Amino acid sequence: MIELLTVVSTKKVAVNATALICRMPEVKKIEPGRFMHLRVGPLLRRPISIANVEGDLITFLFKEIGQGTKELASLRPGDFVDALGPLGNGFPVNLIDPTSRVVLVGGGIGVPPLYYTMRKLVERGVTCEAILGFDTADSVFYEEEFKKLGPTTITTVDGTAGIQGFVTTALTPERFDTLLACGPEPMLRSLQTVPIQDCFLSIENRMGCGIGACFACVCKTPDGNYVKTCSDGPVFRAEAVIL
Amino acid sequence: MIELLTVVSTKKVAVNATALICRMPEVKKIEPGRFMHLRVGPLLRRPISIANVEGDLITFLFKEIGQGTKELASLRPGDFVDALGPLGNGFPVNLIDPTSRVVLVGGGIGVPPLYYTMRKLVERGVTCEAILGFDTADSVFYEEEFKKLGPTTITTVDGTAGIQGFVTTALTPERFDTLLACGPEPMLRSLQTVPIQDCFLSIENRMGCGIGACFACVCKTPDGNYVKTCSDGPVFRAEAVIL
Amino acid sequence: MNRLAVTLPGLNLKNPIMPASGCFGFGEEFAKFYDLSVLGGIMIKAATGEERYGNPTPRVAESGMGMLNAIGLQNPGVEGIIETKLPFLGQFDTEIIANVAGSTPEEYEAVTRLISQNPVIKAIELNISCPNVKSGGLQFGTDPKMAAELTRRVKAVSDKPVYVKLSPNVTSIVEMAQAVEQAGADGLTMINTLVGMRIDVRTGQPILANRIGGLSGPAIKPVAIRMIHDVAQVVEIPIIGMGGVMEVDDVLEMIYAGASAVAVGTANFVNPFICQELIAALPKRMDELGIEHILDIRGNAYGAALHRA
Amino acid sequence: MNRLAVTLPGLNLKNPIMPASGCFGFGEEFAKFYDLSVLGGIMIKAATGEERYGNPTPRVAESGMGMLNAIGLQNPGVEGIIETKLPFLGQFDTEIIANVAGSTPEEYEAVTRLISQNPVIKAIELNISCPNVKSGGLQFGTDPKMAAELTRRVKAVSDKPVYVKLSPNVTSIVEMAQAVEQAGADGLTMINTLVGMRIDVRTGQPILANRIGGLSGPAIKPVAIRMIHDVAQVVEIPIIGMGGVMEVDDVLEMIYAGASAVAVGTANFVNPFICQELIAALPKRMDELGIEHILDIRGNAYGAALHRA
Ligand SMILES: Cc1cc2nc3c(=O)[nH]c(=O)nc-3n(C[C@H](O)[C@H](O)[C@H](O)COP(=O)(O)OP(=O)(O)OC[C@H]3O[C@@H](n4cnc5c(N)ncnc54)[C@H](O)[C@@H]3O)c2cc1C
Ligand SMILES: Cc1cc2nc3c(=O)[nH]c(=O)nc-3n(C[C@H](O)[C@H](O)[C@H](O)COP(=O)(O)OP(=O)(O)OC[C@H]3O[C@@H](n4cnc5c(N)ncnc54)[C@H](O)[C@@H]3O)c2cc1C
Ligand SMILES: Cc1cc2nc3c(=O)[nH]c(=O)nc-3n(C[C@H](O)[C@H](O)[C@H](O)COP(=O)(O)O)c2cc1C
Ligand SMILES: Cc1cc2nc3c(=O)[nH]c(=O)nc-3n(C[C@H](O)[C@H](O)[C@H](O)COP(=O)(O)O)c2cc1C
Ligand code: FES
Ligand code: FES
Repeated sequence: MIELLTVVSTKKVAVNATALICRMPEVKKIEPGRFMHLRVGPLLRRPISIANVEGDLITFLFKEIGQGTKELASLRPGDFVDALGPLGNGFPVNLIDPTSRVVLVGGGIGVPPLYYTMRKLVERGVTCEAILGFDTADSVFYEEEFKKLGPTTITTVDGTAGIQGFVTTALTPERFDTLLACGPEPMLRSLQTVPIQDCFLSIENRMGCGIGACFACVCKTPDGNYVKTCSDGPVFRAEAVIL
Repeated sequence: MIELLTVVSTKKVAVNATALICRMPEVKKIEPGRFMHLRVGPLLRRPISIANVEGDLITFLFKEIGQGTKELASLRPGDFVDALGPLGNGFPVNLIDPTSRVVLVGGGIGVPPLYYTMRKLVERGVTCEAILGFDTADSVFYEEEFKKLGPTTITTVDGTAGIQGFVTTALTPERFDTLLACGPEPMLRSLQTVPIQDCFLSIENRMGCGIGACFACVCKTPDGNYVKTCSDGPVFRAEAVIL
Repeated sequence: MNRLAVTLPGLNLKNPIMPASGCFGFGEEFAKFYDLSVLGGIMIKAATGEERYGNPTPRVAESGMGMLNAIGLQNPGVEGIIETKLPFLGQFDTEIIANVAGSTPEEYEAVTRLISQNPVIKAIELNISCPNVKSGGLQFGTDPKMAAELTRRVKAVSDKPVYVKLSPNVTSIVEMAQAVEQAGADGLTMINTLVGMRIDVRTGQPILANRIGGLSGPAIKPVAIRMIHDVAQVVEIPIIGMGGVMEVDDVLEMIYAGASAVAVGTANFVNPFICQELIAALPKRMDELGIEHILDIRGNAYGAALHRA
Repeated sequence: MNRLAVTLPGLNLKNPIMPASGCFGFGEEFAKFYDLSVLGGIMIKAATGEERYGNPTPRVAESGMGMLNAIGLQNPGVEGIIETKLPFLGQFDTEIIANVAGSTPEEYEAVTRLISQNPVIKAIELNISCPNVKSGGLQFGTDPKMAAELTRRVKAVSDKPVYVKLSPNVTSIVEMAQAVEQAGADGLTMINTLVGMRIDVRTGQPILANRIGGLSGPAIKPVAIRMIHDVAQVVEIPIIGMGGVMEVDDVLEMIYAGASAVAVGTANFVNPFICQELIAALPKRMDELGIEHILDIRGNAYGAALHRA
């Protein structure tokens, strides 16, 4: 479960966003929506979604926030990355009816897992659309990649690219029956109220262990209980969690 | 005074000993016996002697001891090393009479600064001999390099290479008038009693700042005073320090 | 002779390595990574009288080689643990130590009484040092009189030996240790976390919802070593050392300082295999350093070997 | 208006950054790296009554993002400092703070009397928290009564405002702070180092010749932030914060926690330019975060802004 990935390339894909491609020691089948827990300089690992997998290549897309992601961004080809994973439960790609109309909604650093998810859905013959929200034109990434998979709408808070506003501004729920989303908590919270048949949200809580042992990442549930984001999630039915 | 050196190559030169060659941002004149204070992963910098300088290339030779030197050994070409220096006062190469008979005595990780020192002495036309002491045959390094500069005797504690014993076993002080040495404290202490005209010792004390500010590296002097290894040394006249 | 075996009150440890309380849950997650029977013991997550949800999130933050946590003793309550967790742990050939917490002496007593009767449990670890709960926890751990009184009461109702877990957030750890030893503690475990805080400069507010949290990890190791070293010299009861252990040399450092066994906390989150790896690495490192039995070096930093000889 | 300027008792700081005592010598070495006049102030190395050599070497050790030191107050003695060090420091346009240590109250008084009269000195930092000397130092810093009594005596003989440097090695930092405030302290500086130890597994002996040492650096930052946060809310006198500051965000964290200025210790050894760099970086970071004046954020982590408004 712990492997050394070999860095193949790093590339800036937007202001502060980097695509990191690594080679895994072996070809692996990984469900979309899961994450890897990466160890760089800091003590604790950093959870990063799996943005794509092709053969033995795995892609991560991330924003530089603090020391961990800065160090990830400065890796060079041939460097090793200590990765624990894949961890968590992803989007139920295989349970989605091929005839259903799916919309993927991503906000900022919530966009990465949706790319791999949409790719896998499209491979299954599901028609998908994507709505990707960013702060500003500079921070938009992977627009072209998504467009190759299906209709993609960009929103930016300041209107410098795509539609001005939030992802919800561009969302017409009546056209879809399944919504898959990942992004900042306020966005996910507003998606919980969208009238749609099936809504799955990927939550990005602060983690310690990533394997269900430390209880750092708990999230309350409507039945008065709780779930652990890392091992029960990160993907949950919208109605199953209190955000 | 702080520069980023670019790693050109790393090479194992013995069990646990690594030669690290870096490119400096500019060609620099550096006196032999000085050191660089290198920052890798740990909090504090690590003092490493300058083992050679040619043009803008600088060589370090070091033994893997703990985290700092292990990380230094794992650097790859193109990596950067944060270096403070050159620091300290080296061997008085330019004050040594070209007609004097010089012996350089190194023990283990004390050998590196002597290589550059011998090279500079030979360039000035001084005839030098070297006596290099190691634990065992596996740990011998730079024997060939030294031999190109002058007669070189190897000693090993277990006799697996060269003469069995300590450097002092091989030393015939009556043949020399100047002794330059670097190595573990017990070796330096025994060299203090060798009857010779001029004896200079490079001491490797634990350091904090490397610039004379923290008083970590002090060494008592016979006059009841003290010196700072980093900024007053690391090279001292044998009779000027109490070891 | 097993050169790693350590016998302590109530505990026959096949080796001196065990995960620290709160850093291994009830073993379920780690059992997916390796066979828990390799462990010397397991210190399970704190048990309280009733089920607790713990603190709001965020519950972890980070800082130079340290982890800050404010989990707040989330646990299914002592009865829940006995019913749903101990049967699973009972399968493994390792010594299970129950960590007991509470808000009142009565709660500590009630939890101890119940859980110490369970045959799976070999010893009690009295947690008087959790900095992350409003009442109970730390206040018992910073006042020698209160700590001694609580130790006495818990000892009186416990079926199994009682180890008291000391807090480093005190002026004199020696005074605390002596107080609980005199009150009848069978052993000490130390150290719990240092109280700390981080602030998010984007909001100006503490990162942890609980504001303060407990600092663990390599950052606190020198504090742990110093405290173990000072306490080991003045108490007769054994110490299980913890605080920042990540590598095999850290284990040896703790034992040189005076610990008889070593618990590993935060490192389990970084590397789920760590305890197993440390156990495997110990004999080789002992060979390199010429150590016959692990306890031969116990307390040698303060000259314990001289006393033994 | 200078958005970095901070006025504290006796100190007109052009910015809130100053090197911490013992981590900058008497400025001579750092003056080779940059113009010391850029600094808000300089806390100079401890002065004792007589010249001291300090502890035997090794005097430093290291551990996960922390430095352990046991220098032992090596210094040329108060008269030596006045004669050989203050004239040099007097050249710079920055506020010089004298750190005063001693083994007895009389020594503290004598040193303070002498050095506080010197015009180069703008304030006294009363060091009751050095863990590295046999007598004096830490014992005054862990007992609120002794700390208060010493503060009163030193205040009585000091020509300049007196800041008391608190030790983190106490059960209640708030009690210590309140005790010295009531005794007349003009300000607090906190924190000094945590007591720690490292053991060399090759020898089984402590790495430091003094056995124990003081832990500083990023490892202790969360402890410092928590203590500043707790103390700032209950005292009226200003706090100069320190403990693990390496980056501009660390400076802000300390001020959010309640500090009015920030001292930088260990980081000077890692990067001799650090204080100058932090001063240069502050305005830019303040712009990014929308901070007008540095003190606008003081104590905001506990809602100080609400009180100000
Ligand atoms: C399941 C999951 C998947 C994620 N996938 C991605 C991704 O694909 N791309 C991406 O850019 N980011 C992703 N994130 C967020 C990413 O983990 C954080 O941005 C990153 O950990 C920040 O680390 P740092 O050292 O740069 O920042 P610091 O702020 O220095 O980190 C300090 C601590 O806070 C935690 N932390 C800080 N921000 C976050 C956050 N937003 N979410 C969770 N923990 C945080 C860190 O893990 C670390 O423990 C994901 C988070 C989760 C939980
Ligand atoms: C002036 C000077 C020149 C040196 N030149 C060389 C050289 O050319 N080649 C070489 O192999 N080594 C040299 N050394 C020794 C080298 O600095 C140490 O081996 C190295 O710092 C160990 O760091 P570490 O992280 O690997 O070990 P750790 O043991 O993890 O280091 C912990 C701390 O102890 C200090 N330390 C440990 N061993 C020594 C030591 N022997 N001397 C000084 N500090 C030590 C480290 O600097 C660090 O602060 C020199 C030392 C000095 C003072
Ligand atoms: C997330 C977390 C939860 C913890 N929970 C408990 C607990 O429930 N009971 C307890 O006695 N100690 C608890 N601790 C403290 C650890 O058992 C240990 O004493 C401390 O973390 C120091 O060891 P370390 O540095 O190896 O982590 C917890 C520590 C962490 C990091
Ligand atoms: C090598 C060294 C020497 C120190 N000497 C003194 C001293 O003489 N007087 C004093 O009050 N504090 C002294 N300190 C403590 C620092 O001033 C500071 O309080 C502590 O190191 C925490 O800050 P930091 O983490 O930024 O280093 C010293 C610290 C170090 C590392
Ligand atoms: S991150 Fe530890 S339980 Fe989820
Ligand atoms: S290493 Fe700091 S004075 Fe020499």
